[in-house]
Amino acid sequence: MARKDRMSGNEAVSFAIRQINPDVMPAFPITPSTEIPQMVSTYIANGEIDTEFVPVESEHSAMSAAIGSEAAGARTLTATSSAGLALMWEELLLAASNRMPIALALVNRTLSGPININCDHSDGMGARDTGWIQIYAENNQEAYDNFIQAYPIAESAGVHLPIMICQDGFITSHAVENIELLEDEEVKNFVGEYEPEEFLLNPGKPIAVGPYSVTSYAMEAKKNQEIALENAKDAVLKVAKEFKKISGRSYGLFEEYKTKDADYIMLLIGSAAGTAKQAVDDLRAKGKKVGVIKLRLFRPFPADELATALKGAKAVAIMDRTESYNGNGGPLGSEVTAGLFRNKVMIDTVNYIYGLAGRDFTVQEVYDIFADLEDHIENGTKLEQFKYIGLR
Amino acid sequence: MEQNLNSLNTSDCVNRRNTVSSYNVKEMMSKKERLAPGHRMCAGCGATIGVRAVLRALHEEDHAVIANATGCLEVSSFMYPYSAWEDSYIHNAFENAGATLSGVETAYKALKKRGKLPKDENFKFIAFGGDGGTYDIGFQSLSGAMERGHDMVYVCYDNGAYMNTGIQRSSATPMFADTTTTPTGKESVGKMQNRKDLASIIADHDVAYVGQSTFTLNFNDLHKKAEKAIYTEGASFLNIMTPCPRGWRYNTEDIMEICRLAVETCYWPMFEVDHGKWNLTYEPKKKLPIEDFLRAQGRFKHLFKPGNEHLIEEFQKEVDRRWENLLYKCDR
Amino acid sequence: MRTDISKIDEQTSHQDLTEGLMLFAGGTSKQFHTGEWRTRTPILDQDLCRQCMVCSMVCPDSSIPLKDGERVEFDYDHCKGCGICAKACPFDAITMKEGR
Amino acid sequence: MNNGLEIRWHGRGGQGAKTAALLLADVAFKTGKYVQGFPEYGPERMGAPITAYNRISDEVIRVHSNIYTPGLVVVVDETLLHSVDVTAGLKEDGAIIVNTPKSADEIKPMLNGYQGKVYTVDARKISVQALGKYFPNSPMLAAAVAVSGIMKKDAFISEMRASYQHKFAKKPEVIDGNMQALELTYEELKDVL
Repeated sequence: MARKDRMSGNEAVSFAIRQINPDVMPAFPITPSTEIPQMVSTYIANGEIDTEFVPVESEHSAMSAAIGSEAAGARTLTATSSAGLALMWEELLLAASNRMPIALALVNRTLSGPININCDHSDGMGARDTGWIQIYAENNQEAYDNFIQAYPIAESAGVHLPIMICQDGFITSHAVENIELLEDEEVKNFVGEYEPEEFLLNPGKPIAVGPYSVTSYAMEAKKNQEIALENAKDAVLKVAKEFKKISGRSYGLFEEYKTKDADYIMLLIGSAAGTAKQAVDDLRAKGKKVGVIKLRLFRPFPADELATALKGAKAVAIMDRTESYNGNGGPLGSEVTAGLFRNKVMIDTVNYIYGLAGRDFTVQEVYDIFADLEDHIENGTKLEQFKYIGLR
Repeated sequence: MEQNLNSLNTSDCVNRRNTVSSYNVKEMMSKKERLAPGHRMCAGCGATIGVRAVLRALHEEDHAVIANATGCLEVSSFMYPYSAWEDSYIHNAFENAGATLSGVETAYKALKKRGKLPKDENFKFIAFGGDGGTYDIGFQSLSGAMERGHDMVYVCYDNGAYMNTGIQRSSATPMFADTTTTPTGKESVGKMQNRKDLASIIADHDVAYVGQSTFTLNFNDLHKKAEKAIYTEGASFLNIMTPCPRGWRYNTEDIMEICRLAVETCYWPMFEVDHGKWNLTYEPKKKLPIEDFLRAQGRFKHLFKPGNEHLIEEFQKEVDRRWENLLYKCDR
Repeated sequence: MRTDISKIDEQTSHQDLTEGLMLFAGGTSKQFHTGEWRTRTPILDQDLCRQCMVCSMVCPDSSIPLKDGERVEFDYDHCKGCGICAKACPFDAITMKEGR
Repeated sequence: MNNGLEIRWHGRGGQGAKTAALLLADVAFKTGKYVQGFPEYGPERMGAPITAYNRISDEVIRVHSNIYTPGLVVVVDETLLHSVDVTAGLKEDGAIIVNTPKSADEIKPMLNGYQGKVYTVDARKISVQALGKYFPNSPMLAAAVAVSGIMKKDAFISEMRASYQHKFAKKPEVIDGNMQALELTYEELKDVL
């Protein structure tokens, strides 16, 4: 039975880790994810779990040790943020190409410079092409629920890929909010035992991991990895279905909020989705046909599904909480518009950059964006297709 | 001291025969080969001679997981789908063999503790890295793994330059060596700096065991150190000089002579640090001049041009200084 | 799911490669014959050989196998002809011959 | 946010304003409310001005932005009145609580013309009397609960006793002092509420 509680996003993820009791956790502290290894260490110190914690000397070593541990046959996780994820970059690629279902709790924080500890998605988005499954959370509840679903997704047959469970630094990681927790036993049964078929520590059955590959094999290996990532989409849905049975909470590739008859839709990721939903309620009360789509699964990217969901709208605001430095918009903007074009859904889009390095994103700004879209469609006001909001 | 058992004198057959039989070479060589033939290392490579010697120290009933830093050894020994390793093997990247293997070792602890592995099957953990992956780019990861005290052995096969990428200098490259990033020329006499003494640095991590060795004709010194390193609980480090005929520019068949000269000139001292206690494991009866070691290799050819005598003197001074320092540490 | 590398070559389609290019087997390099590289060949004089095993120890290519405690013929499928064994042999029992 | 209360805390790093905000979220949660408690994060160290927030509501809280139009402001350190615009956006039908030995009438002129209710609590006096040391957050927490009326005094006191018993399991001597600080705060505010 569900248990009502209140905790921060970091506490929630740590609590999920406690319930899963993974085999090994190598980690290096970095704000704002530091609390996770601290809390896990405390659980271990108190004898509540018997995970082996490896206090590595850098994030690069954290992911390196995680790959070693996972290849050895142990269920492994780590946690990081920002520069920590950037330092792991090489190893992120290897975790994926070696097909290691490692879980990573990413607490999103902007990348330097300037150095800043607050939230945006530049870390996670910077790692978007490393071959990891990426799932983003709106609040502590989703961070918790997503983490519980992480291993069942990553370890699925046909997937075997690492998974990043992301939440917004400080905004959810350090905010205490209400949450419903599952019982330990429910989580344990849901996640199950990890029983890899082949692993380094299988006596008499040696394996070799991480070859040098000549061109003749490398391209084929990359294609196989791509197929595995595509398979993750089904795994995400399948696991969500099972998860609903124990939690009553539904998850998909993305959440559609009042979009059915919406003329204007805001598409975004993470904690700002809650703010946008509040604004949508306020605007609906005034008769505005507006809605929100909150993307949950960013990798693999559900381009076709999003195009279908957006088809009926007159205009869409695509919200990126990171700058891509490509002169052409943010990553979400690029991918959504590519998906719309390929599906021949020719609706107006505006790609907004918001909330960089912790810049607050408010209900008022959501009102303003919807007003801009409406003005553009109704009155033909010209609107830049790529712009910043909340900028002085 | 074991120098009597461990003679390096290649001209004395009788002595050699005695030496060889003293640690039951036949038994040693009859063990199952753990590094299969068919790898793509250069003909005459020192690295695989070293790997074979280390793996022979594994007890036959024990399993092993080998980790490998990117380098010659890695790209040549596991080229898909050909692996030369009879044991489980993991290559991750260039700079992180220490961290990778510490993850494997921790997994072993975790899985054993949880009863997920058979009780009576034992695994040992050995990392191999070249001097690039060990002294330089992998130094942090190595230092971390050593400091945390994982029950593993990190073996550096030290051939004194980045051979895999084409003989660039490393911090293990000896002074004055001609490499592709310290080329000799009108304004250059090769590498300007002395080599880093990594074995001492790791010893100062206060690890369980550190051994420095190379190839002697009977491999007794290396064998004993490898066995101690593998079977001493905690973190251990072996630094093995493994000459590279291509980078050092000598004929492949001369490797054993090169090693002998390295040891007899005290360029490559043989020592161990066993739980903090420094032991000299071999002392030349008569220390040979460093030029004997240098002359044998093309990378030092420029030192023998007229007018460069002072460079050899300088090299000798450095060798002497380090040797005296080592004798002091070993309480000699 | 052990890997049979005889079923993998540079024509194999992607579906038939191993996951993550892992190899579920050990010592498969034996199936790659580096003896092809050899331009000089070691020859053993059985009469001079005292079975000291030095040659086997110094071989970088694991190409001097033992059987019943005695060294047997060179593994010419893999020997690259470096000549280390010939030079190291205390009894001059190995000579290098030009060619393969 | 409908039918909810938004609170902004002003304090200095190390004074416990963040802890007070989290404790308030805790207390409100116990009454069955939906809550949020979060600090505004920066690299600030001890002594620097910091801000923390609470949202308390009967409905699910989804907004994840800072609070710009609070119904209640709590100032944990009077000296902040000189440097921080503590009443910025504060609703005129709301209230502000300031930790100071001064009276509300003395504080009012320092609040940029704020016309809403002003309460003062001498948390230093209360804390020293109850705990022998200056920890302003228990008195300020009690004041926030009392002024906001988010829960009845009796329920609050019993919740806090349980909470302190849990938190100070290893330092039971602190529990009574903290409990006394809560009582004294209610006492001090009795006549103005």
